Amino acid sequence: MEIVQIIINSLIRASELSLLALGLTMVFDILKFANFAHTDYALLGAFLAYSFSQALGLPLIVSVMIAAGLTGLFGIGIDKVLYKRLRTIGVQPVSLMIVSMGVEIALRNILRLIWSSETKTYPIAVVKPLEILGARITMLQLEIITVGFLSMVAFHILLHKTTFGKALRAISDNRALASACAIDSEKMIRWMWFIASAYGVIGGTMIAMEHVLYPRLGFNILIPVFCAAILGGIGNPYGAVLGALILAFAENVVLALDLKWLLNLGGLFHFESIQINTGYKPAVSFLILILVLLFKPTGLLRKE
Amino acid sequence: MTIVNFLIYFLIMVGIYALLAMSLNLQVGYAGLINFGQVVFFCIGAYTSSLLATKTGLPLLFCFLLAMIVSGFFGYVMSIPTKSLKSDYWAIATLAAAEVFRLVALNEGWLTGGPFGVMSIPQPLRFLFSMENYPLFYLFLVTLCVIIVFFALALITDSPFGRDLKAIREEEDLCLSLGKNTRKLKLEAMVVGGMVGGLAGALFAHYVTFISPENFWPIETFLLWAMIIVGGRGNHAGAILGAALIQIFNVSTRFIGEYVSLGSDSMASLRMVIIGFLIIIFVSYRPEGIIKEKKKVYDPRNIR
Amino acid sequence: MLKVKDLQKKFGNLRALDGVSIEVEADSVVGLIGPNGSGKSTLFNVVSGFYEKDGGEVYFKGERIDGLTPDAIAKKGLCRTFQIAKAPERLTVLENMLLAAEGQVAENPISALFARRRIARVERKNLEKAMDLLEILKLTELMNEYAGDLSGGQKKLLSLGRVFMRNPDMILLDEPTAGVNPTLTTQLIKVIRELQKKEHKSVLIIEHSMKVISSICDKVFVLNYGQVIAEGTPEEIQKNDKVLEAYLGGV
Amino acid sequence: MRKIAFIIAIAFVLSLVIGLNPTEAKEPVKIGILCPITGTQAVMSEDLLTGFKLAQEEINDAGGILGRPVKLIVEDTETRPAAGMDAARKLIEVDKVKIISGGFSSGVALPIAKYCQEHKILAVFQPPTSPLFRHVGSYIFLTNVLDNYKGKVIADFAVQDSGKTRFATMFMNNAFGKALMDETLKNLQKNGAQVVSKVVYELNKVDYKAELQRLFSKKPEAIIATFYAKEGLVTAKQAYEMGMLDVNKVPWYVPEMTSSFASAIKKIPNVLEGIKGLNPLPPGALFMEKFKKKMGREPITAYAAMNYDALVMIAMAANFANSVDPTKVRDALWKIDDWYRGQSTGGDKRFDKDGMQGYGKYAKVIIRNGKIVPYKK
Repeated sequence: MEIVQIIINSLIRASELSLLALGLTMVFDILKFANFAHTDYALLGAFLAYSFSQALGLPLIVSVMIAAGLTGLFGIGIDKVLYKRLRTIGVQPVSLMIVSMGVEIALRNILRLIWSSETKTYPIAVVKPLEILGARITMLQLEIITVGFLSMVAFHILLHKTTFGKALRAISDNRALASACAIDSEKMIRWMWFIASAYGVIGGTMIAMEHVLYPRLGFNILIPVFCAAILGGIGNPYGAVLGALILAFAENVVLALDLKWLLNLGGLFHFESIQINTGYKPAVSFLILILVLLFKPTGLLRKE
Repeated sequence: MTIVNFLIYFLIMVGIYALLAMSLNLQVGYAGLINFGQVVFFCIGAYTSSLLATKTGLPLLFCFLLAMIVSGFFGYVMSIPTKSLKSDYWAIATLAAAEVFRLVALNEGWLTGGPFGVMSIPQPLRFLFSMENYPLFYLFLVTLCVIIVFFALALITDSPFGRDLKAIREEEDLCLSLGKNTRKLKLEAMVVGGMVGGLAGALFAHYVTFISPENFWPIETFLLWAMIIVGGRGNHAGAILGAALIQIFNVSTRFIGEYVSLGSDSMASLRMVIIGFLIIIFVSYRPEGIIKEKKKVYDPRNIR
Repeated sequence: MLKVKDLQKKFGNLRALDGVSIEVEADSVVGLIGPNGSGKSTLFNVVSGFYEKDGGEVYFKGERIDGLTPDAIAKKGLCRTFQIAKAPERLTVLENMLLAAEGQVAENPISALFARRRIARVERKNLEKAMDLLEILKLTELMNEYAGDLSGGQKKLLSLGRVFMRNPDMILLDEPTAGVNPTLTTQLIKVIRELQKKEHKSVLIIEHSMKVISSICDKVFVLNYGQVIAEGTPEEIQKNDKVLEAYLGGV
Repeated sequence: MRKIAFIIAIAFVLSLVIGLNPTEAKEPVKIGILCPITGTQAVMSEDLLTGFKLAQEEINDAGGILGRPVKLIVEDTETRPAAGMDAARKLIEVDKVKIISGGFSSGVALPIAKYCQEHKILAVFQPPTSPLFRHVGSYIFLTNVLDNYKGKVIADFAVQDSGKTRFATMFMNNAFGKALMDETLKNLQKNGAQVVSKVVYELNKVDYKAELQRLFSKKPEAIIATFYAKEGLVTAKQAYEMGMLDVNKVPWYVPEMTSSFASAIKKIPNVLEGIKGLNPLPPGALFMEKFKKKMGREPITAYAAMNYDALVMIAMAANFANSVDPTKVRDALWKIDDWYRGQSTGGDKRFDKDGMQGYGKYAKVIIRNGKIVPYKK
């Protein structure tokens, strides 16, 4: 039973992380810099959705849609004000990353300034979960997995079946060549920011619905999201999903592992049980990230 | 208990942050190594020195030296992946590594005291001074360290070694083509940076006489980044100026608090919002910082 | 001096180098020509260690050097320039020259702290040499300018200057005259030739200008689609049908 | 232009005259207050400050300390040790405060307490409740009971009430959680119970499912766990959804009911049904009434009253000693505690030789119909 529950928990976590990793990997791929503020964009959207549903009394799904749209525009706006200028004067991508770190610090605290650091929850009732093979899952969690899956399918179609997707891939391969083929790369970059931010909002809102909402949440999930994106291979959306899945399983399995069989050396010793100190759980994603970077910095999947 | 005492305390903290900022500046401003885990040196230095002092009773001078050596060694370890990793990947890895270290300090209670930290850390030459005069002595000690480190780093960066580092920062391939072992050079920069950071950590631990994992959140790294960005990268005076300015800014909000009717929560957020904006504005519009990196000018008449 | 045997390099399905074998004698200037994308720069990158080879061997002064890191190869006395001249932006022209100087001391923090006298002595010697070279390259006026502020042609000159500071046994020059004005080009050719005659260096040079090639090269290799299609003296090459075809076919 | 300058000059002189004139107002007695206004306990900070303000108003109405009004200077510790030290230094060295009070996490408070001890500054804190405070020195007083006492009470309560022997525990990974955990584990063993899994968790995370899985992995018969508001909300929800909050099968015991579920009880009261635990005894009726009058609601936390007590006791001791010198006030604190029992409970406000509350009582509580109510077996 335990193993089924672990699989379910991992699937939920992976659905949430992969939507965030998707946007991150896209920006990283096309603009060649790691956007440290990515998860804070998502959180901005989650807070907006919270306010729309609370203050205006809009249905949650509508609130999320509006919030995703607004945050998409916000992503474009930040690009216009900050990154575009730096791109045109031709600074190194590393500078963009440092700017994004500044954006992260500022945005996280602006969220705290506006919505205060108090914990918030969406108006979703806690209901009795369904039972599957002895494990439990709530309707909301099922919905999260479904939405996560559908968003991935939508993303696939967007990337492969539309001219936008083709243009985007062309830019990612070779910006100069793409421009030569009359692709307006600035326009494409604007769209990319919109989609990356909006997808992030869906992921961020799902996390906040499943759990709680507070301003530091964005920074807390930043490293796991980076981990998923890099693990899967930057620039590969399927990699982002795969990375999120692996990470989610690792996080859930590591604590459940019992290493007694390993240390007892076939009956030589008799340890009751050897388990990893639960205090190290946050280190799981950090360590996976470091190991991936050390041994396979290109990630598991190659860029298409 | 006068404002002079506060001033002394404040200057000691500025000195400690100045050491950390100079250390970061050597890595970022000279060698172009984007280290987002600078706080790890601070952490290792503080823990090494205070644990040696409290558990082995080693003379404090040796504790300080060993703190520097251990931090320097960790600088070496951190430099290993710079060979194969792109700078932004490495930056993310350092952020994760620093968090892993904090978690080790938190969870390995048998060594580090866990969440209780290390207490009753002895102070150097404490018996020579009265309670009132000791901070003044410590200020002298810290100032001495800052001056020594300043001149030592100035000698180092003014030498062919410093020139090599700057060249790596800008054109690594060129350095390789000129027969420079860039990996070794980066390693040396990281070791020196680690040693200075470790010194700062030891000075901090023996000053406050109590350290715990709560001292080493990633936020400290971001503050250090703000210092070198505002002060000016690629020159040591800039790092010191930045440390002083950011510390003044941090403390001054406590004093403004009495005149501005803002809640403390908002005040704390606002402070970090401004730090974030400072990073964004300086990197975008004045990347060289307040004090510009000095150009080395030769007078042709002096050459022959 | 330099011997390349059956060198292979693939990028995905593209065979950038498909069994290239060339040899450069000591004390000679050899040209390397071929249409765009024929593999000239790739050959440079593999020989100088920036790319990993997929097959074949490279010998330098009788020693096998393939598989070594770029800096190790440079230390053995094989030095290269880049097609797009690299110039550390915030180092001055003079610092660029000093950066490249051979036999520097204190390229580590400990000597930097404790060997001040020796540093001063060696730096002084290098400064004099650098000033002499800058004079020849007509960059003396710009000695205290940031290299990032130079024009493309000036950067090319600077990269040549750096290579001479380094004083290697063999030089790989990647289009040294592209973007340099004609008078300077003539000057440059003269400089390369003089230095080569005086110090007996070997030079392998990628060039598009046939004029440059025929004025300094003893021998020329022609690459196309990653293969050597012809070799010989400049006169012979200019008459070779295959070469003509390759260039015309490329157009 | 000249006219404006003239007016400003006049205003300036006037303000000086008024400012210097020692009318009736006497120089106030400054007392420094340290509070985690931002951080893990921020939810309760309004209540905590209200406790101080109520005491201040009351003291000043009654004539203040030696006829001088009490002035509170509040500083935020930000739950960062460096910031906490900045705050304490600023209070002591710039504002020249001789007496400080407040309540905040042990990691932040310990260096401050040591600093106060070294410089003979009187400190009357409420939580931190880490046992380490006992040995800091004679200038450090606590109005709350140390964790080791609470650890014993919860362990005894849980074993006796449930009659089970296989326990699993879950505590936050900081100084507070660790101290409480150590004492709880020790006392569980004393009671003959077995601890099958010990979980510590990092604060400020959103997903505690893996930790919960681990908590239940060895088939425990009862759980002892404590949280802060945010983590309590998340964990309660996730435990419920994974079917782990079925208290009829596996009962839960929570050493700090109110602060563990401060948010959860508002947002998801139904899932907490039947959780048992401890709370500080509710504040005195007098305090409750005053608090309600000022804030229009009941206090979320009993700690508000402990702050109230801290300030009242400081004022009483100063008046008793007829001085605001911290050493004299300190000595008087041991005398007045005989006839002041305080509005808050937890301890009986009698300080032992280390300035700690040697003895404390807790209310056994249970959550019924979404409310924390007294528990009787």
